Amino acid sequence: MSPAPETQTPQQRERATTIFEKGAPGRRAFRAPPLDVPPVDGLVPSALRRAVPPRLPEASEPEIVRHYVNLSKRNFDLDSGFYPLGSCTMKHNPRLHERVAALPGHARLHPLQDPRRAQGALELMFNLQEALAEIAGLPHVSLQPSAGSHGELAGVLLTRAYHADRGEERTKVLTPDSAHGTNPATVTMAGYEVVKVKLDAAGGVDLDDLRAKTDESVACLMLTNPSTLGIFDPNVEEMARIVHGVGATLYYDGANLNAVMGYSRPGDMGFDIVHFNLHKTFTQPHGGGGPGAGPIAVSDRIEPYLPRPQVVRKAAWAPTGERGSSDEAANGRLVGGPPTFDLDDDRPKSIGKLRGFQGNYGVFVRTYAYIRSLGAEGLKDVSEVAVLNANYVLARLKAEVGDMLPLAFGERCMHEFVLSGAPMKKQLGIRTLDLAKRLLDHGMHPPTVYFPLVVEEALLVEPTETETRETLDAFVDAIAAIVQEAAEDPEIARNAPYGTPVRRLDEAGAAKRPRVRQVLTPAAPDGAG
Amino acid sequence: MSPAPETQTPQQRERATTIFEKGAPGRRAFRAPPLDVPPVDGLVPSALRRAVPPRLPEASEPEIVRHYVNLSKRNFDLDSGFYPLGSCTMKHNPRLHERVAALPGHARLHPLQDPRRAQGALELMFNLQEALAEIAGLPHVSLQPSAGSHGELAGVLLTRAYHADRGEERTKVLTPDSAHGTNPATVTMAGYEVVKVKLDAAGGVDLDDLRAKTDESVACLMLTNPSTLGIFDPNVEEMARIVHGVGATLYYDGANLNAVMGYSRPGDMGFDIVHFNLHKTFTQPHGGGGPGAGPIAVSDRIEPYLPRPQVVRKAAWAPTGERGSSDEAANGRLVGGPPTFDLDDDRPKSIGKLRGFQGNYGVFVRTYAYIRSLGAEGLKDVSEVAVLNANYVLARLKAEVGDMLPLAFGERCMHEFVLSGAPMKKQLGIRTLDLAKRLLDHGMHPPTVYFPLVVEEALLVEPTETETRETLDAFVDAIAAIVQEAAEDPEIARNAPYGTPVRRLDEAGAAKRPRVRQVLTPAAPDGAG
Amino acid sequence: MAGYTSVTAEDLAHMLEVIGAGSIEELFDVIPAGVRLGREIDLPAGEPEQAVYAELRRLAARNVSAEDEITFLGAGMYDHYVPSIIDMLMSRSEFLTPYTPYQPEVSQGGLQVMFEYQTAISELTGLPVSNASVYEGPSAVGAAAYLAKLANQRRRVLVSRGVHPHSRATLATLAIGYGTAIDEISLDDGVTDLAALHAALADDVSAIVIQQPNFLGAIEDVQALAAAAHEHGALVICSADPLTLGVLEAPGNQGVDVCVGEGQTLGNRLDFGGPSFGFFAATQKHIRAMPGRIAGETTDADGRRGFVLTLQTREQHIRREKATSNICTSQALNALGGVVYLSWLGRQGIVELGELMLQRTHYARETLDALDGVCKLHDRPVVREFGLRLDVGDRAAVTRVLDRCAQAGINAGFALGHEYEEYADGLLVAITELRSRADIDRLAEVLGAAVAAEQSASTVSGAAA
Amino acid sequence: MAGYTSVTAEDLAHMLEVIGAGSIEELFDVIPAGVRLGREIDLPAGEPEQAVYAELRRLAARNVSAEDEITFLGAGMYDHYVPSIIDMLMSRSEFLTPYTPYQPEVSQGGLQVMFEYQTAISELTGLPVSNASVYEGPSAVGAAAYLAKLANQRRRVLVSRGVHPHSRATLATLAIGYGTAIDEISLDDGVTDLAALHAALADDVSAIVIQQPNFLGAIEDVQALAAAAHEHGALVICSADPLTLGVLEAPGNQGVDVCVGEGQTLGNRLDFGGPSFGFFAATQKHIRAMPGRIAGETTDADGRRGFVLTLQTREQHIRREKATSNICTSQALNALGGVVYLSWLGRQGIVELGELMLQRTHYARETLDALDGVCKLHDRPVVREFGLRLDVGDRAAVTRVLDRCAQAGINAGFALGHEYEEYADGLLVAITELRSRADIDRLAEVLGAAVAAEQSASTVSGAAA
Ligand SMILES: Cc1ncc(COP(=O)(O)O)c(C=O)c1O
Ligand SMILES: Cc1ncc(COP(=O)(O)O)c(C=O)c1O
Repeated sequence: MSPAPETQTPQQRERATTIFEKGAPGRRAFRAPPLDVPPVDGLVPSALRRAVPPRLPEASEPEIVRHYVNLSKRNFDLDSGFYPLGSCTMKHNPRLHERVAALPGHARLHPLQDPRRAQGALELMFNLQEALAEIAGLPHVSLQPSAGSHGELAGVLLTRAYHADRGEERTKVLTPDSAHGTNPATVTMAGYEVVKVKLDAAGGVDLDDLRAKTDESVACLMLTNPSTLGIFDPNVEEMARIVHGVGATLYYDGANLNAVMGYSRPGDMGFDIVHFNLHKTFTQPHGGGGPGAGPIAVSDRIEPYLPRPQVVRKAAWAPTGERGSSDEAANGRLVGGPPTFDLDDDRPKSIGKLRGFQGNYGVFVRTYAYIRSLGAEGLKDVSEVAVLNANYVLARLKAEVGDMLPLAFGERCMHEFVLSGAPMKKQLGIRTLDLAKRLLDHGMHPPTVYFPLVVEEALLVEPTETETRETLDAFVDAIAAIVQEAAEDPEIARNAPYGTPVRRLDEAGAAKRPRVRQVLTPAAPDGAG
Repeated sequence: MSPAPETQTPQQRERATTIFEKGAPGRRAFRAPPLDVPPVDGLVPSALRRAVPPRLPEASEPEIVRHYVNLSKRNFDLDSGFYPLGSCTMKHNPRLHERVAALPGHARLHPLQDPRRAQGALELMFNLQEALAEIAGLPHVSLQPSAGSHGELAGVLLTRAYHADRGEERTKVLTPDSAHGTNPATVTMAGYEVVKVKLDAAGGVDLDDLRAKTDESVACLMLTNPSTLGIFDPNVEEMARIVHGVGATLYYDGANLNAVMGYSRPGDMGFDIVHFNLHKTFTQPHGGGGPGAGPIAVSDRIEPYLPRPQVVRKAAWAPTGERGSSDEAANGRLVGGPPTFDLDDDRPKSIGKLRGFQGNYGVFVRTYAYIRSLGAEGLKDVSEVAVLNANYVLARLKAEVGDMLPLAFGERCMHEFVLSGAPMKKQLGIRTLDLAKRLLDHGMHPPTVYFPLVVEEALLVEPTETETRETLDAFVDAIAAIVQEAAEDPEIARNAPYGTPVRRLDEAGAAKRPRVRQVLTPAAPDGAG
Repeated sequence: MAGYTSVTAEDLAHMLEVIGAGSIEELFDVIPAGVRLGREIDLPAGEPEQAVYAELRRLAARNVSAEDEITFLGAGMYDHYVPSIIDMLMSRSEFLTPYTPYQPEVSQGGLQVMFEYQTAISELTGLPVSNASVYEGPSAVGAAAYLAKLANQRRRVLVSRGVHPHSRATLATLAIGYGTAIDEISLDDGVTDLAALHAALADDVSAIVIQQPNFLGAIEDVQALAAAAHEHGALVICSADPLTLGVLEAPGNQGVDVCVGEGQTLGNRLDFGGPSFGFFAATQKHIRAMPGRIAGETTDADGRRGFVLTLQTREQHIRREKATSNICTSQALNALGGVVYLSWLGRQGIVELGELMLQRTHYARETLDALDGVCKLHDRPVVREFGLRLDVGDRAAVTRVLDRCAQAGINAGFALGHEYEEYADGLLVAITELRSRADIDRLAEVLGAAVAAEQSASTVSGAAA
Repeated sequence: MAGYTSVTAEDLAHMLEVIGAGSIEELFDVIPAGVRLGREIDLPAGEPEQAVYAELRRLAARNVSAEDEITFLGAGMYDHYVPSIIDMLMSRSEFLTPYTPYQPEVSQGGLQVMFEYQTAISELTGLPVSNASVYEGPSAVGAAAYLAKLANQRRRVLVSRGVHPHSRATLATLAIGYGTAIDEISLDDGVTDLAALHAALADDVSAIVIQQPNFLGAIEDVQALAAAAHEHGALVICSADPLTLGVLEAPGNQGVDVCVGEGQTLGNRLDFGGPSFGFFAATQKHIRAMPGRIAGETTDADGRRGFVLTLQTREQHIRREKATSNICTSQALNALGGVVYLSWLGRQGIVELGELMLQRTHYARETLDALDGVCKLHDRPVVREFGLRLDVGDRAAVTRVLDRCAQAGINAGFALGHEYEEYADGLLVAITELRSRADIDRLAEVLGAAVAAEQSASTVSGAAA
């Protein structure tokens, strides 16, 4: 049922070609500045000099622009439509954030600029640390981790350092079955053994199983709360008691923080370490898979081990130029008064560095702008509306297609919820995947599918707070229409999508014979032709 | 043959709704800064106060962004594909120009800023005047006109002022049949009678007809050279002689300047007045129909009448603060040395002002960046490649479909050419319009159709210099394929396009019962609900 | 190959062969020797992107922009905050790079934007018909007077001196073309002198032109002025600041036949004066005499809702010398900025913003009026701008006062003496939502000091003389 | 309703009714009293866009950026010109706002960009397999050593002291986790000491880590170092500056098994250190042990060419604790900037740019070496960065010299004393295409004066003591 040749869209007509297949020998966009120094030969010994120049594209600027603009049009994006990708918090990305992040004072600031001449950046980072500490309910923050899973790794390494400092050798980390894949993967990379904890009938952690598996060999329990099922675990206090009882740490995967701001804080729940996904809760654009940032907040006992450097505020600076020269003269060019913020690298118990420099500052600028825009009231509103929207969609779907797509656990949800497509598969013969693909023809991005693994034919729906009721209704109507359509003719969904540039791709074949780069035609050593 | 319902694209499925039909009462994006002064009632007498607040949209920022982003996707644009719209010079728009135009020093500069504190802007305008004068071959430039037709109006009014100053009353302006519609329209607005001049067999101006119609009552001849037929009129010198012989002026419509830079200049051809279309030859993005700019260049005898103000360079500034205070103190805050450029409003014979302030400065910034990027060599290259590309497409089309779409005049062309779809219409039963619509399914914008009027079923093709040979070939292949397809089944083209968001719109109906605005539901005086 | 072209040696050889030409130069043989340049263009060589960027940055740095000082300069263009979604949308290729929507199937985006823009302008002005934009404010006044001439064939227009000097100058320039005489109506305590208008009105008057608020910031009694004009069958043309129409009555409800104006205040940058856009709205009866593009609603072959350029028989490309205007390329992109801004501001916002301007402007006016050597130019109600008199003497003295303020980082406003001999000592001060109370208090401090300094300086030199 | 939500009173009532709840609070009832915040979040109230913009501008103005001074600061990130097409493409909604391409039918743009990026990185590094990006440079080194561990299960890694200090620190931090010991190999006259490497190598060594060019700017003889490592079956990990690979031999042709590095120099902004991207390329045999996303080519149901995420069985969302890495969200948008930059630079450009850096860097090095009190740190060939020694004494003295330069508007570079006790008097100077000969001459002037001033100051105080 693919569209008739003459009625295909231009995108469907045109074969995908890469930038390496475009252009022609000798074409170019870049023009080099003139050589303004006396040229010298053989600055690189020929043994070290590259023989064959890299075969990069040769294209004019108009070709490059058109190529990538057209590629962009083969993407679905959040600015164009509903994107209820569960666990990813696809909320509106304000353009103000792009504007302020692009200010040259932020965007062209070198990471090794003398702190006395980067006071604006350090002030911003310091203020952000304070704000995140208040939001997490934990006093100390490191902004360094580059994403959530990087934050997780930091958290487990902090746990290791904490125990090591107390002469303890622990070998296991507990993760519930509903945990995101990065949790167990992180545990392995950090050199611990993963111990899975079962879920109870309500979708929460099975306390008995937790008790049974918790002993002195356990270093940490990693928990997401609300969980990836969209359920807030009511037993969190008891879990904390159990885990802390054996001297282990409690790690909070902050990917779902969007559900509870203003209501409950990880610190209040008894967690020792938290990571934030700034690209989720704090609306850093997702960029097709990053960049993000995964700052961590920790309790006092973990603080000594935080990565270095930390941004600190100090009373005053000792001028480097003794001999009573003026602050200005002593500290070099200063802007906006004497410096008060600094980078503290002198942290003897620190786990060290997780990456270069001070973290993804450009992401911090956006997050800071977001927190300043919303304020306390706005952040609470975020969670309230996120939960309201999720429950509204859930309630409507129950009424419309509850029999085919039942809620996996419980009655209500927090900011997201998981449906099971098992009945639909059995009775209508279409899988969750088919439903997802058909949604594409309705101009919407499908929810997360087949995660969490504990639910058969899972559909994880997270509407977020920035969507309107009309959009939520349109989503429910689309799902209902697809289920209805499938009842009449399941083939339509099974072969969907139709209007997209390409349709159902052969993923198995791609993995069997991986073609992960374009094979380029060999070139003459002189690089010509 | 419209796409089957289930295989339609999301765009085709979704009904167009306006921003006024979206949102809901009480929704908003803007938040007002807090009132920081003591509030006072009744500052506007109730008689003058608006009773019913304007019923503007009520929508959140995410709704607004998504609405307009999706609207943008219903446009075809130059960054996405070939756009050979004849007479419009749809060349690549470098993004560097957008970057530099957005620099706050340019973008947030107030037009009435004291010239001593706007030296950068005045220097840029002065340099641009000089550059355009050199390119036109005429010594004096006014940047003021807002677009080409505005420049035409300026030109004819200058002609009127010139003759009036010499006590002459003239009543007619000559325009060839191939002239763009703005030429005769301008003549009428300027209070002259339009006299049409015939074309000769070669598509040039018929010299005998010109001689016959040229007498003391003629104020001006408006000419486009190369003409809208893409033909350089070889008799331009003789025309100048004829027109100047009766004391009339010769006006050059610069829309086609892209064809001759570095080879011939309007001044060299004997023209007195020229307008530039900065949005054509100098690549200001077309913005869906503007903004543009239409600066004019004139000869010495026309100079006294140029609009005011003019940007001038002066030796030095008389400090406004006499009493020997420093330049700085005297002239207020100065940046980058003492001022040397000024706005000269003292022009007794000037025709006055054509618009507010100094013209479309933002366009000047882009044009200046373009001229600096290309330089003399680059500008000549522009015209050479523009003419090369046009002749290449012409030659290939002759070979492929010459019998169905013959060239209207001559053998070769300058930067553009006109084909006639008459044979195709007669033999295949599809019109130029059908060909154009079917091209949309090939992902290309059609050439200009049904202009110039002197050619039956006209197709005016202007590839521009920034297109690659591959793109030109793809265009020719598409035309050939459509003609071929029509030979087998003309219905396909007659019903085209298919892949576009909408298909063949009812223009007649739109004009019969014009609906030029959304009718909004009446609102309570308090503006609520 | 330089700049943005892409013809390689191979391309060139192949293309010339297909064309059947020996060289590119040969393609230019048609140009007679007598009109050839015969040398290279005399301009500097092209430069790489980084160098051009550096040069344009150097020039930008030589300007003192609204980012570099606290500015109260208005007089026709105003430093309002431009929300970031506007840059983002205006810079999208799909809006930035197409041309006039001649092919509606692939131009629905631009066409619907025009339709929405027209709806917003109609709503703001209270007039049923709006076009899709004209160049800018002052030339829109000239275009409106041309519409009046086409409508009633009369050849005299009365213009209030409260109309922006650039609008009056532009009208005068264009009117010479279409043969309309211009007479000015004086002001009385800041607003158009109704008596003078009555006296000047006669049955040969094609139209009157007024501005709301007028150039001195005062709110005109449009109703009364319109009524007077209509008695003589003259059309009423009003140039309005659209951003004040959340708090000021819609001109269309006050008898205005044609409402035009400068659109810069609607989400467009200052850009040293352009590009922005002009709006043009009128009563139903003038729909077929409007200048410029107009988008209209219709349906497609499958019955889908769609939009097209309509009533094109008014336009130059169809009607040529009989067209209602010569305008072709206009300001579509800037008008997009305008309608996005109005959507962002929204129904409540345009009232709230108007109210904020009213309050702060009132506060500023009273605060400055209280300074020694400074007093109000008039006592009329104002929205966001007002006139002052500085007791320092001539226009040069006012300029020196402004220079002193500039050195303190304050741009105190526009010296009225540039345009009005009768207000040689006048200063026009504008307040937007970007000027806080603190900014206003700082202005008072700096202006007060500057006036005092100028006064003492002149008495000194006076004594010396 | 605050910020970016849109629930009106009507919406709320309707939605609660459908849900069957009495209030929003009720939806949070599941949260036990004991873990509730029980107060409002203690943060300032939200502010309008214009106020937030003003605040972020204030902070930006407190930084001295590469736009405010002539900077020669490098040491891992470099002030190269970022062409405007990159901002434009990276800010397009279609690239900016989607997430990881889980639905390939509507993600072909992002997926093809990854495929093109992988092709470009493979070509630059001379290695057949590249992933779609990792976080950034130093953590990429840590990830490479983890791959080595997975590959040969050995638990010792040798790291040259020529490797960026941040990379060495990050490797040490991560290696503790996966239980690998780290030993450093010293430098000999600016490059890795081959003899020391030979001495340290044994059959328990999992991998050696080197950097090209190294932190002191010197070009390493990668071939020789790699050969030594391979004798003991150790993997060779090279952290390379991709922008130098137009003039330096491809690591893949020199025996390197895994080539990683910092991608900032490829069209990414400085951003005070991030976000940028790290690249990760390896030999074919490691393809199934790679971390992160990898795009692969395939076909669709109608036989069209298309792209998908492939080899996902390596990844955490499938393999969980058995995954080859825990990385999930990476740096897709920055990698887009990278491949666009490489396309813009092009095949000829990357050589021309490399040549320009070589020549200017050589000129700068010789010019500065000629100054009194200044000499080269080493005499090895360099590409765009080099080390100097300042004869002024301790690290504090060097800082004072840099402060003097800063006052003259010059950022003279990175004080090596921060990271190397042995180079307490060291200065690292970087040259990009944005630093002209005139800039370099100005640096010489300013640095020379600053060193002289520091020398005389210290002799004075020395005398005084
Ligand atoms: C529940 C959960 N935990 C952890 C992560 C990992 O975060 P990141 O992708 O930022 O590394 C994610 C996001 O994918 C997540 O949804
Ligand atoms: C030949 C010709 N003359 C004049 C014009 C009018 O120029 P503008 O649209 O800038 O007013 C055009 C452009 O449409 C044109 O092609």
